[in-house]
Amino acid sequence: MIWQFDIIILIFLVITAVISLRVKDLLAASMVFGTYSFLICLLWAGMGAVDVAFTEATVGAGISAVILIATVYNTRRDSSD
Amino acid sequence: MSVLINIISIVLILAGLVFFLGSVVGVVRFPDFYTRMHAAGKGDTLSSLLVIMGFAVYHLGQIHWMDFAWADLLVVLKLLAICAFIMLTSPTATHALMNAGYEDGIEPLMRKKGNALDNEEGEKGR
Amino acid sequence: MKWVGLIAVLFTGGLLLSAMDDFPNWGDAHSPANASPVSQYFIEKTIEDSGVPNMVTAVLADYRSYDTMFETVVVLIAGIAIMAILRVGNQIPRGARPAPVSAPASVNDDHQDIIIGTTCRLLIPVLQLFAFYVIAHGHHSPGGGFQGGVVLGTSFILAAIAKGLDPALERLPETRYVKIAFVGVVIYSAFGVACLLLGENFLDYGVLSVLLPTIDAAEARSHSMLGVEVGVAFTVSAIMFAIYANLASKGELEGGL
Amino acid sequence: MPEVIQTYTPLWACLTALLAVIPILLLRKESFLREGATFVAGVVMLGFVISMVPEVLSGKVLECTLVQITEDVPIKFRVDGLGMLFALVASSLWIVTSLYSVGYMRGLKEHSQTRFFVFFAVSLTATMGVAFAGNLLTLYLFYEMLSLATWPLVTHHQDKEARGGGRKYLAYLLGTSVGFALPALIFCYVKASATGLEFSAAGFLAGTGIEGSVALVLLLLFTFGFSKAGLMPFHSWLPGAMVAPTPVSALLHAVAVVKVGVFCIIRVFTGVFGLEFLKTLDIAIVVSWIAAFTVITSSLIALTQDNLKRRLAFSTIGQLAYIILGVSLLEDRAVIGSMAHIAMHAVGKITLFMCAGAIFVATGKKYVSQMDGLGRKMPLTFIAFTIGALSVIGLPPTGGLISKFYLVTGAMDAGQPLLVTVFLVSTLLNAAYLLPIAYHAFFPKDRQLSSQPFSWKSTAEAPWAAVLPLCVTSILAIVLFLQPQVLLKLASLMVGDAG
Amino acid sequence: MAEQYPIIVLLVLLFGALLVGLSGMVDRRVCFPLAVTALSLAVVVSVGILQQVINGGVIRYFVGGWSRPVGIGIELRIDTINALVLLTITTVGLLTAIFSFRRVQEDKTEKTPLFYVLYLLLIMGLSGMVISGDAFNLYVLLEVSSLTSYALIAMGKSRRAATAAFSYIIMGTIGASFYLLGVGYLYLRTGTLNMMEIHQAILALDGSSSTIVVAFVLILVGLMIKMAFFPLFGWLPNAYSYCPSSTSCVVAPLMTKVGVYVMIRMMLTVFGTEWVFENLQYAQWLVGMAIVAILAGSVMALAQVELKKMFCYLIVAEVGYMVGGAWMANHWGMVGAIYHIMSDAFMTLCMFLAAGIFLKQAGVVRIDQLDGMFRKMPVTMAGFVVGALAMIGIPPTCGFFSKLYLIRGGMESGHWGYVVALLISSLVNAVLFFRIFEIAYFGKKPAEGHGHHENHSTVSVIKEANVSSLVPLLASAAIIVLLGIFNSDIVELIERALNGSQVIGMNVLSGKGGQG
Amino acid sequence: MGETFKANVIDHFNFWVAVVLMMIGLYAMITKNNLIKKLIGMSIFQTAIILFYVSAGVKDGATIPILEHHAAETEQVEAGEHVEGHPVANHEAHAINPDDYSNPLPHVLMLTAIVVGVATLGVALAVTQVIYKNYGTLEEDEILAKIKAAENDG
Amino acid sequence: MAYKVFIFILLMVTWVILSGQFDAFHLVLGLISCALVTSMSADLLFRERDAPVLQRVQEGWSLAWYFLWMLWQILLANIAILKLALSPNALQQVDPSIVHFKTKLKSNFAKFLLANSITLTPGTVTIKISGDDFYVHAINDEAAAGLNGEMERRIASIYRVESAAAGGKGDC
Repeated sequence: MIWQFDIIILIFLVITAVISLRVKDLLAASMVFGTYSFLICLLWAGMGAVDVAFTEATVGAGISAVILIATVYNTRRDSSD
Repeated sequence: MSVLINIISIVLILAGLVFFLGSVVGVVRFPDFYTRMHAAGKGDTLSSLLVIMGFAVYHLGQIHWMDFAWADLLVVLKLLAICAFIMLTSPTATHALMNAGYEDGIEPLMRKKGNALDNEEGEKGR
Repeated sequence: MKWVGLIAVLFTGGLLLSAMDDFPNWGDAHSPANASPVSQYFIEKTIEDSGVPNMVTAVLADYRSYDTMFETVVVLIAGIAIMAILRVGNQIPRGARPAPVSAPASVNDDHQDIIIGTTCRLLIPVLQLFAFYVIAHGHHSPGGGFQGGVVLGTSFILAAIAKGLDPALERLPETRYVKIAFVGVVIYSAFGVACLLLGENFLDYGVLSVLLPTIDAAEARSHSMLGVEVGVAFTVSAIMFAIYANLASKGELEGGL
Repeated sequence: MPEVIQTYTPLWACLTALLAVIPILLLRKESFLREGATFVAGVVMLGFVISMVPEVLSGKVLECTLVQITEDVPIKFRVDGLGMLFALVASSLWIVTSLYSVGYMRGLKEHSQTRFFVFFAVSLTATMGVAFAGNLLTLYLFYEMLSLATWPLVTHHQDKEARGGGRKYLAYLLGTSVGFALPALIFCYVKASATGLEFSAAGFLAGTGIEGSVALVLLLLFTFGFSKAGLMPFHSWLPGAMVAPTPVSALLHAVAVVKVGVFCIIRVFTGVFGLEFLKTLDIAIVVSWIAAFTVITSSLIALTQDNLKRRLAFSTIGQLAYIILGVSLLEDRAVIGSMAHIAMHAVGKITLFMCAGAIFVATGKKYVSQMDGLGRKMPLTFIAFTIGALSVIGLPPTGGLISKFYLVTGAMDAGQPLLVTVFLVSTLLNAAYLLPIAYHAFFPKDRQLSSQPFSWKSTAEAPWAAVLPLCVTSILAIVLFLQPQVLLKLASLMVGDAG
Repeated sequence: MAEQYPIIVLLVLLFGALLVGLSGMVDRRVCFPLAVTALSLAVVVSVGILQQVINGGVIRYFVGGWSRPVGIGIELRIDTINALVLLTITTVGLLTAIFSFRRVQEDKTEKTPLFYVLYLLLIMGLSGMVISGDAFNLYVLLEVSSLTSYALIAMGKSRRAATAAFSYIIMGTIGASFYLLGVGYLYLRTGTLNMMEIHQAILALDGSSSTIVVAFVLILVGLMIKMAFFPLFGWLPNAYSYCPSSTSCVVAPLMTKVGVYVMIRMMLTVFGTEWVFENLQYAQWLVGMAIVAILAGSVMALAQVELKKMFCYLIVAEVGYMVGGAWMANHWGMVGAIYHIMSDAFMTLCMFLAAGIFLKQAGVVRIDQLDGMFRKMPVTMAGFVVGALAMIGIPPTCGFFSKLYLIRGGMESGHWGYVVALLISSLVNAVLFFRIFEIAYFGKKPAEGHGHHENHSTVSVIKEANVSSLVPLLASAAIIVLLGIFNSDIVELIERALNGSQVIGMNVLSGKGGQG
Repeated sequence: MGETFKANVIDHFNFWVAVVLMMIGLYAMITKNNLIKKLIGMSIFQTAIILFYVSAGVKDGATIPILEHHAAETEQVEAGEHVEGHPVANHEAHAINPDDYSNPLPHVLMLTAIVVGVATLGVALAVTQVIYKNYGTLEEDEILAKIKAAENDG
Repeated sequence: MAYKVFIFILLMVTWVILSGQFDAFHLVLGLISCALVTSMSADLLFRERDAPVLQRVQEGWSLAWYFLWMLWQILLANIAILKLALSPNALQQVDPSIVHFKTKLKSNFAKFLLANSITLTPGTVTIKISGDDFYVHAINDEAAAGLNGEMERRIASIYRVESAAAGGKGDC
């Protein structure tokens, strides 16, 4: 893969990870986490790990985000940190 | 032939990118949630369509017509199926987001006129 | 706490980075991991052994199928665990509930959002077909039992999101998805046990060719891989839906998001 | 090496008591049968023990290996002179004690008698196990078993006092055994596992190359580790354990527990290190001085005690220290004296304790000051008391004289005049704290009491089952004076080996 | 069939779980017999494996028949040590399953099938971990056992069960992830996942690679979290004391022990003792930490008022024993550590079974509620006493002998601090358990003066437990004694594995030092 | 300096970022107060490990680990063999060059790891919901305070 | 039954497009998969009306034309957005309003189609459908005026059953 892309995505990954952990709204955090998963899936696809990317796309960006949101919905959205 | 096809595909992809740019600028510049969703929802749809069509056209050029394999054509069809998919889901997503924003109580920016939805809700006494 | 955490994390990070000098370069084809006889073997001999072009599938479902079996078991455990922790209310697992007297499983309920409802309605069959495609073509393209299973499960989740949990549960009631989940693992391990009974080691699919005289050992491997992937897909799809259904309804399996 | 005979008799002797638990439990509703079972078991056990006496006397050793517990070290029984001597004492006194306890327990209508008899039997098994232990590990095993089995006996009353006493009891016994004896044992195991930790006259540690301070530490670890011997400063459990019912105290202080302690220490001296080896190491003198200190101090404390049982307890501490002192002199005669003193003191002290119990049963009196003139009421008891006291002091016509004689001459042999003095001073002290009781019982300070004429009619002895045993033991004390040959033969067997 | 035993022991449990799940939905009553049958079969098969290993040496089983080149498939590798640990696991599983009969039926009627499914899979995961010869496969099975134990713990009725389970999940995941990362580092440098192959590669690298060192540290830390080694034990007490008693009875004896076992396996088979003890100079540190762990665990156990909590802190101390023994870098320390894995498993089982019975029959949570138990539940107390004596280390129970070997190891390697810590811990155990005995014997408020409780008129409702609870308790007590009596045989088996191992550097361990 | 920088950073950038992500996740797991935040941290931690593994299997200039379809088919035609359903049966025509394909083994391992990750996340979320039901909050400090209060009461 | 066969064939075509493998083995797999999907969720696709197959085909045909027209509309919409976004005085041109109108379309699918078309066309996005009432967010008056009902007419003409309702105008 093109290493410049690689680096850009990696930087974005760090940014999304930090955002999803810093945002106070849990729903937003879950969404940003979904973005993170999608980015990392992109990265893996670029690295040639298509199966892993596919799995991460379905699981990380799909199921994980959905069940996180389901839990947030059933509990509460705001958090102290 | 293949040069022409390549040019077409490049044009399509470039157009898609331009529209992407437009929607991104729109998202940045527009004043409120709803107007931004206009930019995001529409620009997204068309530009993705154009880019994918560009791919499809490019791939069409790659088919060896002498040594034809169905599988190659199927790639084009798959790309078109993705287009259909985007046409189906993209407006739905835009709508869902706007609706959710509305339900969440984000006030639309209004210069004049009343809000039709407010009126309706007022009538129903919700 | 924060400071302790920070120090621990920095320490760990330093530890992890301290070995960086010793790492092979990124993308080095001759690093120990990439040039090891094991991965060379996978790349060179997969076709020979089973005729499956997708090496990941071959390694997943054949060479390291023992791992994958337990991976499936992990998924099963996750579902069972969530039911065990969260499930409340009716008898567990709930039996087929009596059909509602009023409208049957309707997808046209007007109180639901028409746009989203219709989109999902159109998407679900396509999604399911795509899931089956992914399962069936794991040998040739990315995908396989796990990804396909997740997509299949997602289609039910989509139904539950768009239409509410109850209609989705009428399509896939609790008794059924629990059963499917278990049956998936049964299918997987049955392949292994069949090999065992035919006198070879567990999951040594090559020996299954004696069951179908027209195929040779490589094909037997290929087909058995598909078989176990189907088992994986069973479990995964059922459990993904189970996880969502329980988490979305606080274990009551009613209402939902 | 002495001739070795493989036989299971030691095992049976040991198991008899344990097997007796079953009928005791089964017959818990029928108190007569239950106590009968205890009694029968005692007799059977004694029978087994006696059946081995001739062979041991003829210089043979009986062995039986049960299980190989670690690679080198089995659980093993081995009957030699010392073990035989101890087993004889323990088993014969058990019969007497069980008879006595029947009387005592009935007399006081104690609760949970079945439990009492069960643990009584288990304690005896442990004692026999210690007596017959063939190696250090087996010894330690039964030693711990005894600590645990006697705990319910000590705390039999289950009241606050018993609780405190029991706590102290376990804290000292287990604390020292786990804290001191176990490391010492493991050290031995590390150093000499090839020998199987088996007791031998030469000592299995001889030849392992330990010397100097290490050896001293090891010896002290063992000496203090087997703190049932009551050596100061780990003695205070003994008076504390006086809360137990008197038969238990009798057994504890005369037979089972404390004697097991000194027995173990003698084993360490004679079997683990070996007398010759110890002589070359020249460290035993430290133990001697500790023992000497204990002898004097405990006797002085005993003088100040008013509670009879406590006084006896401190007396016991002193007497035990005698034994240790004797063995630590490493002289043949002193060692023989020590071994003999195990038996002599056992008989004497058990008599004294049973007397104390009998007094308590009959009158409920515990304190020395209350016993003025009691001899007139309970003449038999106090006659026995006197004989027991004489034996403990070491005056004729009792067995105590013989052992003390050996001890003192042994001390002279060792060339330790100071220690000879210790023996003599302590004998005086013994007399000082024991004899006045006997004297005042018959010749009360209170004129009024002494003026009354004595008549058999006015006596009020304890139940016969309590009185009979103490008569028997007092007679035994005299018999041992007259016929000490068997004991001395057994004791000298050990020393003879060494020589 | 005999050569297939290694896989059969897992399959029996797996199919047991599946059958329980499928048929339990129809009829709940079949769960218990099915589970017990599966576990008994597993015990039988693991006995068979042990026999096979004793007679025929190390078993190498290649799943899927991928034996050449080694490392493409997954290998199961059983020597005498694994076989013994495997037998321990299945036996504990069987006993606890029998014990769970009443509890599960009464506690969680509706979730009975789910409980047994998770339970059987937990045992399967642990067994699989023990016999696996593949570093990554071990991770998968580690997760199988972790996930099941999270769920089993979270099933507790106590309000705090969930919070305890949550912190367990967080810590457990950190541990497992560290392990995974360590395997990743190993893979990066060696290019294989098979334990023996990794070992060869490490030998070839000749101790020059810092990646391997980091990998080892990661794996070690990960496993330490899993086994609740001293500074990382915070999750354990709550997790093990607020879960249902039938869960604590299986989780407490097995989870930490298997963690220790895996650590030993890593040291022996994967990294090799020579590398671990000579190339790395960690032994002193780890023994030092083990000393702290032992002392801290004992002291904290002293401070507890709740029975199960107390046992939990004792587990922390016991883990210290084993880690210290394993890092003693000599023969007897290692033997003692491995032997202690087994003996501690049964000791802990006995303790927790007794605690479970007390909780069930008498509602006992705190130690001071145990008053008068000797009278009320004599048989239970008898079993408990045996376990307690083993914990203290009184012969002929197995606890004594493991301490014997460990202390011997400590003495030979000159770790006197460890020896002292072990003895102090034994004393603390003695204090703890005799405090319990005292309470159980005297009652809470001992009557003043001479106690004459001849009449039992104040009969409480507390009765002796039923057979399904007593059988496992007494069986575990019997096993404790038997393990002690036959410890020489077991030690011989352990030594055989240590000596016969291909691992270079065994010369450190195989010599029986101290005789010369 | 430049060389070291290249050797340490550019050539290992993936590993660096993987470690950074791991530490972000780990830090969140340890110090975050909110339970769901902890779980997000946990997922990030796990994904970062997966990234690490996948990075280990990358080869420059290699393609995805699926054998080229067309090549296989033409090859088959050339060899004149036809096996139903198995387009590739002849393996002598071309030797497969391992450098052309990414290393499949890390991918396989990471599939398993992803599954384990989502399974753990699911179970943890279920536990979270139970905690919320019991204590009505997801903040760790509040939960601890409530536990303490309950202990003092009882 | 005929309906199910229809769905099955439709799915099979999709499968073939997806699969690209024409050997018997994969086709059999496709048959099994399509049968499964048909049995699982045939009722989700086009279940609303029991229209004859021929009419359906006709509808499909006109729908395809409609899509082409829609593409054109989308292009226009995007150019509009592009202009708006890049024009220097974008904020002046943005003058949002929410427009309400009633539709005559009856079937849910038609409503759905209309709503999505509105979303994709210049300057308007459907916010909510409630019964027959549409609530549309228009970005400025020009866009609002664009909701002149042409789209609705076209859709109504596709579904001829509802053609009677054609010409319904959105009231503002």
